[in-house]
Amino acid sequence: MKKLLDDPENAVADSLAGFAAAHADLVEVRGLDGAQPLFVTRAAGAVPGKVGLVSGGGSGHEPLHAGFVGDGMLDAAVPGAVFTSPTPDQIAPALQAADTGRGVLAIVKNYTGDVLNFETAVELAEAEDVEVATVVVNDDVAVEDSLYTAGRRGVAGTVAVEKIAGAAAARGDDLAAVTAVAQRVIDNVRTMGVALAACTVPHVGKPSFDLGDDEIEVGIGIHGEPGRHRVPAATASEVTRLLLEPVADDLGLQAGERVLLFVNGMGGTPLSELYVVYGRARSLLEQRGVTVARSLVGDYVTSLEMQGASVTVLRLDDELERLWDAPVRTPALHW
Amino acid sequence: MKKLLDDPENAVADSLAGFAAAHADLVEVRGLDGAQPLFVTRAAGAVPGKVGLVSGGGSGHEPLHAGFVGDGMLDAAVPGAVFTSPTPDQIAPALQAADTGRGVLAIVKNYTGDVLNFETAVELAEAEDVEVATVVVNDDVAVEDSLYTAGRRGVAGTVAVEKIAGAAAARGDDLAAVTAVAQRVIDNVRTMGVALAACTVPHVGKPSFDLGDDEIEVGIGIHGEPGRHRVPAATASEVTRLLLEPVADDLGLQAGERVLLFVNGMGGTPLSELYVVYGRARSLLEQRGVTVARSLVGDYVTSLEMQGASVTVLRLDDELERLWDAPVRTPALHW
Amino acid sequence: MALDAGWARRWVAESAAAIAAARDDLTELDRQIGDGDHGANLDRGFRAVVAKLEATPAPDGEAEQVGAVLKLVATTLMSTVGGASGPLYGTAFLRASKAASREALDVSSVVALLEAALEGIEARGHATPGEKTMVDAWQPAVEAAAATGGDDPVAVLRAAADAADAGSTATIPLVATKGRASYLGERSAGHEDPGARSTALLLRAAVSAADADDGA
Amino acid sequence: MALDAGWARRWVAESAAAIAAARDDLTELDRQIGDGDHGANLDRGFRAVVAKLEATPAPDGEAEQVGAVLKLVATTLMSTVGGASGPLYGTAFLRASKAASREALDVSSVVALLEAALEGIEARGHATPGEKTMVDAWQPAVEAAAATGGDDPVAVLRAAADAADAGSTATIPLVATKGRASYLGERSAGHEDPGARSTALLLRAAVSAADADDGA
Ligand SMILES: Nc1ncnc2c1ncn2[C@@H]1O[C@H](COP(=O)(O)OP(=O)(O)O)[C@@H](O)[C@H]1O
Ligand SMILES: Nc1ncnc2c1ncn2[C@@H]1O[C@H](COP(=O)(O)OP(=O)(O)O)[C@@H](O)[C@H]1O
Ligand SMILES: [Mg+2]
Ligand SMILES: [Mg+2]
Ligand SMILES: [Mg+2]
Ligand SMILES: [Mg+2]
Repeated sequence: MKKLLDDPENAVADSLAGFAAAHADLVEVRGLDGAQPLFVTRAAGAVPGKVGLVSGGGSGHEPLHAGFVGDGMLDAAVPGAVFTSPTPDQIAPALQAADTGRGVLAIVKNYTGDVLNFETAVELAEAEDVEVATVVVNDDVAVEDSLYTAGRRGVAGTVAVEKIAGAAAARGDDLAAVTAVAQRVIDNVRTMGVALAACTVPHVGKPSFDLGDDEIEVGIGIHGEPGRHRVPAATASEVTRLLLEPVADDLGLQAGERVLLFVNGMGGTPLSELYVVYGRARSLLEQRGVTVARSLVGDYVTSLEMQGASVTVLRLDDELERLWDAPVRTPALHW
Repeated sequence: MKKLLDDPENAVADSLAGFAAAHADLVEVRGLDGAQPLFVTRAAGAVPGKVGLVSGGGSGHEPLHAGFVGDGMLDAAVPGAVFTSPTPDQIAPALQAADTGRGVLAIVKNYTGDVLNFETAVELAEAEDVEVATVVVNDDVAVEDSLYTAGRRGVAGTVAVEKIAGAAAARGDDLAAVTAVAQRVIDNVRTMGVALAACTVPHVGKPSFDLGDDEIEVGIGIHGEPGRHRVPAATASEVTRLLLEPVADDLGLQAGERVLLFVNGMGGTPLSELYVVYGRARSLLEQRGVTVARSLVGDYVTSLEMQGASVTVLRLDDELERLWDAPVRTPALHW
Repeated sequence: MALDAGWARRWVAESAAAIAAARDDLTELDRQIGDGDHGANLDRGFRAVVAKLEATPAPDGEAEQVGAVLKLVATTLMSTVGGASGPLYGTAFLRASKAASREALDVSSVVALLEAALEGIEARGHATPGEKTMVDAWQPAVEAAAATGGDDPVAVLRAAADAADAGSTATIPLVATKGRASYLGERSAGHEDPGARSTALLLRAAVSAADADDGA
Repeated sequence: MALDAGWARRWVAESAAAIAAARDDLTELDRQIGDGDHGANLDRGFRAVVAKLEATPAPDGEAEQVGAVLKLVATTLMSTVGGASGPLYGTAFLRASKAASREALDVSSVVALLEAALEGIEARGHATPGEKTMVDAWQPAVEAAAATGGDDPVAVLRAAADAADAGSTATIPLVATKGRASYLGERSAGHEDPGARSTALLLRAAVSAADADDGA
């Protein structure tokens, strides 16, 4: 394992210290000294009169979530250890910091760990009179959703939830309305991912799974988990079809609909390849009579240096489109 | 070699097709059909009365250069094959397309191939009455600059040249003034890079150099060239020192000066690690009494999926700082 | 030997040592069907618990309750482990601490402690036996403990540890329907659940802590 | 046999075949001390030249000039190869085409063609012999050609090809001071220059093209 790190056990704090210094105009990282719980807020603090937005989860998915703290998006982000959800004693103060009296929406990715730790934190924050609503993002169609399992995972679609809910909060929506729009995004967003090579967690030191020279892993999550099935390496066109079709089918996309198409890199794949996948996915959507009205291409929800990509489709309506277009000013998303 | 590509020989065109579709609001890609020479312009065309800005070079460095076409930066970008400079018959029409009568600045990275092909193209464009000035970026301190060699390479510092010259052109400077400010950036910017693992050119199919499990290559360029020397793998702090010290020394940085610190990922390194390097480099600068006034962290000048990073320092003055801060609206840089 | 607060403190020390020793094995199990962090998560947690206990000496003069030690374990795990296992073990120890608010445990209070832990995990994780989780180690442990009888609380612990061990091994053929391993569907079969294995280690440490006292 | 336009067209075909066959070897040489694209660059270029020539048949009625073929080679290489070698070979063939504006080459015009090519490369690349570039193949080729004498232009070509071959091999110990390999400094020694090698292949193809005619 070769990484640009000092002590692997301190990787998260070291990285956040650099992040804080590089983006001091936008964000503030609290608790870097280890004396207080670690979380990230806006440099200017919570916005009075605005519903607060907090997300969080394991580290290793940068720029998610800390990179999305700022105007038009999150008020606070809570980073756990690499691929490990943060603890309630980090989350609860972040919820409190984001509250200016109009309540806070917690955006949680659907993992047992994240759900349980946020649950506990919400109880703690409510005990301090913070009103908290929670939405659980579960966009990964690689995982079967059933009452008898942990349900689908939350992956790249999280960016759309955070962006759009952030815009709703910024325009002054109340907690119920922000929650409703976040849930509407969740109901209309689906993702599927593929890995060409696994990633290595710093304090583990070896790849999260082993993949042959001519195999790829389809239906991976963002924690270096192995996927649903392993297939022979294939062309971008073939791989994109394996990702896009289940996403579009699960959404039940109809001709005439408008969507956001988001091709996300897992960290170790060149941007040029993401554009190839984007082009292929767009063609497949157009063949279905679906219009790609908005696009995002890049590394936004990563899995350390994993080589691979995911394809996310969000069904748009006029309001979601407007909220997506609304200004945003964060370290990782800016328009 | 596993890549998200169809035919490796078509990788550049396939990727640009996706890029064009994803950013149709900002850019237009000409010649994708192969019938005309391939280059990228602004969607709205050249800006009347503004000095044109054109850059180009081998592909494989995305988002450089095409990702920097747009308001406040380039008017056109000319992509060659992967790691191979474009040809004069691509460059010349791009120079013409960028001209609205006030002349064009060509920003060339210092490689024999780029220099020679641009030279020829400039002759061709001048024959069509386009006034062209050329600057050659050569920020890589890994390479000794001497009258008797090809001189230093142009690497990540190119982003600063394109951004700042772009802002000067946008505010209405004439060709001589835009050229002068571009040259001032070149004179004050230095870079050094490291690779932890090599990259694989699609149509070659094997890594550009071979590196042991516990070696890193210091002083690499951005074309998968081997570096100046190979050292045992080391911590981020140690590696950052190997990169930052020669950069700062070569610039002759003095206590009290202000700089832009730019940590650039080579494509396969997680953002979280770039922030660790950024934090370390910043400390080293601060120890010298140098103030980091502006920052950029991310993958901007890549080498396919190479694992590694480079550290760039630009000495700032009030004008360069203002030009850096000026609005920019391109696929890859936006503020 | 008495299962008193001293035992509880030794239990923590033995647990921390066992987890540290098994860190890589647990990680490897989690790498197979999860995200490869279970060893690191628990190791971080139990090192924190040891530090916390060292900084919190037994109260002067009055006897320390077993539950007081377990409560410290619970809150420290909850705030340092993260992941799924953090809140689950945290809740387990929290409920256990309530069942153990006494100076020493007899047979029935050992059974009650284990039952409370299991109930806590099931409540928090909405898990039932057979889903390839730590419940599949805790549940047979509780059953074996309840069936032991006699008046030796250490024998009860030993029966529980043996049963947890067997229960963990028995997770191998199961298909996971809870936790991260459930994402793998059928591919989760053929691997032991890391949380079940760590449960077996913790209960074994409880026995060693009692035996260590015995030998002393 | 005459070194006429037919020969020049066969030279192109033989060159394209030789480059295609050596593509991986050239790439490997460039991978060692450059950026690993020299084989692909030239292969792309010569495939384009072949296509271009096929699309441009010899003029009806009047005899085609050698220079006309070489000019097509020059402009096509210039617009398809890219990199350093594109403009360099492009300029070489452009200058050579001017020196060969006749229907068939005699000894002195073969020497003039080679000299013009070398001068073009030196002018464009600001390179001199000993810098570990293609100049180190062209320069001995020109010298050998000039020294051949006699009245057989093919013998002149053969002497040039032999010298280019030896010149290319002689680049191995050199430290590069021009082109991409110069970035490696001392580490460039011990490897053959890819552009020198491709030069040797192209001159060898010129001989084969003449021999092929001979045999026919
Ligand atoms: N819903 C659940 N109920 C009970 N135990 C669970 C549940 N989900 C996960 N677990 C246990 O947690 C273990 C994984 O813990 P850990 O790796 O630390 O957390 P994470 O899965 O968040 O990475 C699993 O092996 C399993 O025993
Ligand atoms: N300044 C120069 N003068 C003469 N030949 C040069 C010069 N620079 C490079 N070359 C030749 O070009 C060859 C490399 O060509 P190629 O790999 O196609 O281009 P690039 O170096 O741009 O990738 C070198 O092996 C060398 O022979
Ligand atoms: Mg985890
Ligand atoms: Mg090249
Ligand atoms: Mg885990
Ligand atoms: Mg080359």
